[in-house]
Amino acid sequence: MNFDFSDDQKFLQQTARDYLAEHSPLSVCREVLETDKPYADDLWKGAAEMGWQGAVIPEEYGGAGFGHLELAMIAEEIGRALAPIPFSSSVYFATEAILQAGSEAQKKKYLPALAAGTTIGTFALTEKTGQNDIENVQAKVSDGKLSGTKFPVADGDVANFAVVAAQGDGGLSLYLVDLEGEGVQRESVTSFDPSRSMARIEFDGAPADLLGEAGQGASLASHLLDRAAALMAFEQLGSAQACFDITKEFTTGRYAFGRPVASFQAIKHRLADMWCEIELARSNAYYGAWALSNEEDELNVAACIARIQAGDALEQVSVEMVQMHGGVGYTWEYDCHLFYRRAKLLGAVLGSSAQWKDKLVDRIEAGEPS
Amino acid sequence: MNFDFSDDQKFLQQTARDYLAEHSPLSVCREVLETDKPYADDLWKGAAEMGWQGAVIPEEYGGAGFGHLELAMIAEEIGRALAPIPFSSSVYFATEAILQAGSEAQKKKYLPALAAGTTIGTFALTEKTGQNDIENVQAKVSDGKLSGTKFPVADGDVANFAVVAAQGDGGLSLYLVDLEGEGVQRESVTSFDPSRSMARIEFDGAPADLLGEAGQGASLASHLLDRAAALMAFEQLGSAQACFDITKEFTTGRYAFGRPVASFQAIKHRLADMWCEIELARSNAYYGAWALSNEEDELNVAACIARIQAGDALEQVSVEMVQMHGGVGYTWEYDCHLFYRRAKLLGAVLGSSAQWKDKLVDRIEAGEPS
Amino acid sequence: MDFNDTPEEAAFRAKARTWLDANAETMKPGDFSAGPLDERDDPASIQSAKKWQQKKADDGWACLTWPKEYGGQGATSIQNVIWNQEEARYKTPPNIYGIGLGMCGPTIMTHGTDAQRERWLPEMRMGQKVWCQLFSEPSAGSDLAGLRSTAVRDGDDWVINGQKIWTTGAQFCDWGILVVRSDATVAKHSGLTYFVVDMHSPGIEVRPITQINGGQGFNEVFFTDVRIPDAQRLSEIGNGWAVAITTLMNERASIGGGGGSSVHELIELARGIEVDGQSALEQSSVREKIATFYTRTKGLKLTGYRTLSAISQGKTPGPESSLGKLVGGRLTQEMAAFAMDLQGPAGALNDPSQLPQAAEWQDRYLSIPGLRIAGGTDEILRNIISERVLGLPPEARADKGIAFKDIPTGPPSN
Amino acid sequence: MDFNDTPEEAAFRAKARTWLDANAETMKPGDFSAGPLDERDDPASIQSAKKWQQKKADDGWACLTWPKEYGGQGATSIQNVIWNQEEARYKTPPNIYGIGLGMCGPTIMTHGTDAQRERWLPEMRMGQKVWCQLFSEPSAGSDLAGLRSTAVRDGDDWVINGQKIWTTGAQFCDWGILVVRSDATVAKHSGLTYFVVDMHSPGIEVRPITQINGGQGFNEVFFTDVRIPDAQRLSEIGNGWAVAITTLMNERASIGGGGGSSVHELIELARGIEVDGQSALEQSSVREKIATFYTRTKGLKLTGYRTLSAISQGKTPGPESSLGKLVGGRLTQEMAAFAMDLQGPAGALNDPSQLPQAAEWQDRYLSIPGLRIAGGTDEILRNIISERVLGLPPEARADKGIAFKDIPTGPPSN
Repeated sequence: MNFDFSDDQKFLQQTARDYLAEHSPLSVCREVLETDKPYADDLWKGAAEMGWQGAVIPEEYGGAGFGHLELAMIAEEIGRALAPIPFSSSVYFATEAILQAGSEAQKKKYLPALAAGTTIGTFALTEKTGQNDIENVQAKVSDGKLSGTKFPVADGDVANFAVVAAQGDGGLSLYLVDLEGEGVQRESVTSFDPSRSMARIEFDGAPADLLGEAGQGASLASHLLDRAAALMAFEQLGSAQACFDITKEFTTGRYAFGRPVASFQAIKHRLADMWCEIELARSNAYYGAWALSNEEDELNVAACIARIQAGDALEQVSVEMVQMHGGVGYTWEYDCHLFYRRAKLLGAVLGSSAQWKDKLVDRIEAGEPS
Repeated sequence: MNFDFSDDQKFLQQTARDYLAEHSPLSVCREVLETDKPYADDLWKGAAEMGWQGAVIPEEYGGAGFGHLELAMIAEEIGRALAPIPFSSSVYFATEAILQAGSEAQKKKYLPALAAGTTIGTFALTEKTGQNDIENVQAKVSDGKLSGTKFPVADGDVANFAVVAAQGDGGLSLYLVDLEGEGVQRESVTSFDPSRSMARIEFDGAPADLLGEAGQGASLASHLLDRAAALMAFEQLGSAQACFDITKEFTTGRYAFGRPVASFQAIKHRLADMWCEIELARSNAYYGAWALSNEEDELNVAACIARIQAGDALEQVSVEMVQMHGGVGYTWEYDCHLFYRRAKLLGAVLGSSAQWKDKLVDRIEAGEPS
Repeated sequence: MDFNDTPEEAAFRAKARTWLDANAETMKPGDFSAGPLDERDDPASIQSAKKWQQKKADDGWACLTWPKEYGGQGATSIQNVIWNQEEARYKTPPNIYGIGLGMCGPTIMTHGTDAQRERWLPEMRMGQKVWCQLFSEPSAGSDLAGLRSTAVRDGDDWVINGQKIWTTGAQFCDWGILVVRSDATVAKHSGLTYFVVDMHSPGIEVRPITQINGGQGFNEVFFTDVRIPDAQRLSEIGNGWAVAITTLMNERASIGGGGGSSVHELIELARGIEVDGQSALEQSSVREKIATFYTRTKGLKLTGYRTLSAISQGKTPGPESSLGKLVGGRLTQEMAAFAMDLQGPAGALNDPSQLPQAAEWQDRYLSIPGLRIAGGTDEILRNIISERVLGLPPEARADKGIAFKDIPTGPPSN
Repeated sequence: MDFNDTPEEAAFRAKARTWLDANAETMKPGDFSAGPLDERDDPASIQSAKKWQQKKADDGWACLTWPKEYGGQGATSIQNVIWNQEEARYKTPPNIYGIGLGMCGPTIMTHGTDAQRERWLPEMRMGQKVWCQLFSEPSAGSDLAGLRSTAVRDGDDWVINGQKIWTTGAQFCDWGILVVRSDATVAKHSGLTYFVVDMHSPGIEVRPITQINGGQGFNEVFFTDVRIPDAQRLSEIGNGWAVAITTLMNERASIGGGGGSSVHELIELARGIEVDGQSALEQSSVREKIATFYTRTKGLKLTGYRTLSAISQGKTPGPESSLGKLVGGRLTQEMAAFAMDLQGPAGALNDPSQLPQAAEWQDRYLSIPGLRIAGGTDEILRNIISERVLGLPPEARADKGIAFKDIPTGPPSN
């Protein structure tokens, strides 16, 4: 039994944490949130130099050739730092999509630039307000031209290309679409967490390059969502841990009625409960990472429980963070709202917790592995 | 604005409380729970002498001719005392059914005996494990003879007659059936709260007397459930208040670490939350009683919110009661489990909170009054 | 049990409505009143608020509950509630007088000298001067009596230094009520003194606080050698806490609740969202939550009716009114979170042009934490309920019976 | 990351399994082990438990983690876990030795004299004598050190009076470890002394406690002038608390979790219940709750794997193991409540002949409160986590630095 990350993986994590502590203090997140900058481009370049975007890209395509356990460690740190970069869209989605389903030519075309951070990718599935609905995608591709609307698309305003789910000749398929080319109109929409950008994209005859087999879009998209969910769970876990650590420090240092706020059971017992939720999230996230690396069969369940617990825990601790900071927690000046916003954003972009719960029961019914 | 009971009604309540404090201390509930006695017959007779069973029965049929606000006050006290008598079955269901839908002959036949407590009635709707399902009742009446199974039937082993929902010539209808007559086989089944008895009843050609119009069984049964729910909410409220009062007293008097257990925020803040839940339950129950007495139009929503909040509050405080008593709360000797059991029983007999919630949304959608 | 007005109440309501019809415009769908945490300090709003108050005062509708000797009507609490209900049905300027009329005025009546009453109450009633409250400090939030701003006697004046926070309306107010520490060598509650301060005094600096929803309803107020004549002292020296308690007891109990309409908005939202080919409103998980929200919202509203009934019977609502804020705050936050979840990935937006119901649930999710904190955190409300309503024993105190200066204010430095 | 045994662990597991195959019968579906709060004092069970322990001891499988000098194997913690996992797969008598081998034995090793070790450890290991723990008292539950039973010196003996409670197995035990107050004039933790008591001594009366689920796993034990020779004292006089801490630190961390199968039972239950013409399992509200239960159950199990991994790496699991009991207790209670709700009106029954799954959810709903209380209430576990895992500051103490006899034990009498 060794249900833990290796020392090498932990070392990589520590390196990432140190790097982000220096290059992505919360002031970096705040700057993107408060200005028109869609993301922190210096940090994005720095991350690429650290090899993070290319963590799981094989060396032959310019990547670091690590496994997903290593990527999970990086994701946790990105979450802890609330790094304001399009990492999840480009790495968990676009890169994974090409690694999973890309042709050799597509890999050669995209992966080196993704690894270098010179290209940003994203995933465009949702079309309207409501849950992700793979079956009812309306966007269409005919004669290699894509038409339709995708909304919202995370980082859709800054991505160079998107993996788009659309109805093609063989049914629902995935396509690679250049977002800077013809037939693409995109607009930024206001994000609930303006440190991460969101867009509406209208396609009208945009050239679309089939990714994977025609007609396999539904299963590919579902599998991609699972993979991204397992990785996103680490971002959520990292953010939750940061919420917790900051809140613990604040309530320990702040005195009221002559003693630390954290000495009151009203606070300390809830901190204990928050810790439990985060530990469960950690356990489930580890399982997701393990499944991602070792056992595809278990990923469909593992991704769900990783996503559900990490998302629910992060939402809970972000709410508690604001509350336990009292008055200052409600000020723009303090950092609590950065977490409060990010929690909701990360909880929404892959579909709500409720949708993942429904999916989980489907999968348990279909036969839970061992 | 006078959303409160009148002084006369409160006086009646105090009288009931005093009577029950003397004649139904928790030892009476415990005795029924621990022995084969299906209910406390002395208490039942005493209640009849107090006029409780006949509270809303017009004087011409031997009742007290009070309104439902008065009955609600009695119900709250019955809940507070965990009185082990078939009051809800006989009064909220059987008596209400005959008052609502009975012919003059039926009223003359049943009401005086119900008021005197010499006859016990009940309501037999459910047929199997699962939610109450009025539409799918399988029991049948043909040529005035009832066949089918009702399970579980609250107080079905001690009742003299039942109001039974069954498919008749004109569709689902309600019938009055003598449980001591031919064609009736009944067996006691073990109750989760053995201070209240439950039965399985098999009907095989039992004579059935139509109650109300043929084919109106579904709407009658639904309406009866609403009326009973509004009254039952007061029983639940009374039980919840008793849980709370006993727990407050215990935690205030018990010392640990040199101070009262109730001075620890881990306890006192939860007592504050429990109090809030009970106050909300009280408000909603009052609304239910008001609708029952004044505004039938609002009863369909009022019954739901009364039932939901009272049931949820009672379950919560009964769980907290056991927990906050610590070790002794888990002993047979202490009274906590009487409440812990009763909470689940009262929460189940009219169908679960979840079912009432579903019903509530139906009704809000159908157009909430003012 | 009767939800209607008594005949007396109905007559009063009719009278109020007649006056309002003649003097104000009724609200139409889409109109809305300024929320309690909104920005509302543009000079035009302030001017129109002052005009409206003057008009009410002229005809005897201002300060209904004030005694007649101070220019009020000696009205009952229920009449005041009825007036507020009726006034809310009309388009009126933001109410910038709540703190003055509801908290400062009664405190001056109780603790002020005749000269002080004459000086401040008439112009307060007429709306000529606006008042604010300066109690909270950065290091004294829930622990209000832990405040550290100081008052030092200098001749006929007192010299004030320190910082106050969470002051509503400080930027447009004329007068403030102020509690500061005049003696740190005695116990915490014993060294406080209570003043009325001219907000235009030299040495006062007001800085707005931006909230996480971007609003600026509150301010920080900095005091640097601000001089207050001793004639503006409202308490005995060192007896300020008792006077502050009078002020806080007059903080208006939040009554009624409203909010019921939000559940209907949630139902509309769910109805419009499609899940697996049907409306989200058909999903039992959605229905169960909506039913729970509805049940609790209605419970709050009905609890408000019970409070009103008590007021109608001449009782004064006490600390049990904390229930509304404690339960309502969490409830609204949960409803907003749920609404955002219903929206799926689009819930991650905050763009009124892109979202159903103009992103109002996102706005609520950002504004509600303030309501769970301002005017008593959830935790303080639970203390109030458990100790003052339920009579449970108090928390063990670490700051009792020692000089204020010796009370720990941070981790030991070793 | 690897869920499998290391080669060493696998070898040990194979060895254990070989021995178990030769000496016990494997569990078949439908078989079950006795739960921790079950009744298990029928003489036949006790006899078969003693035989099984003797057999294990003969072949070196008893007391795996005990040092070799005391007849143990000096096995690692992970080996012990593996043994427990394997043994659980076989039909074995109830384990009546947990307290003796896990708590009493190690305490005697650490604090006993050589004579005491020789006297008690061998027969404990061989299973000839069964041990119980006598710490809790009616007035000292969560506040264990508040115990009031007394020990008074009389010649070479000590005379014990008082009452203990929650003693598992007292009715069939031969020896007990006992902490009592030998001096009430010093501070609470300073006046305790620790003894080993012969449970067959005159003056000891054991009365079973009936639990709310009808079970009788615990006892009250009354001491009336019970004499204990001073040679059976295990601590310095007045130093019993330190020794008690050793005992409690050895209380086995609950590891692994299991429970996962319960969610599958819940799924089966929901599948078989019809709502509006379809299976309840199709309802999104039911699915959402089942998914939440599954997620948390699995989280507990995986957290147990993380603990196992730490043990496998040679680390000792600490207070963070409290998580399993804290989260698991509530979770099971919520699952049972939900299952009963699913059953509708029939949920109000507790009749195995009438209900799906033989009313087992009803049984659980009645038994689970014990798990949320015994061995540390939820509230104590939150204290442990917040103070010992998270390092948060301790609660203000009202019983510090005063003589035990002066600590308030009830409301002031005035």
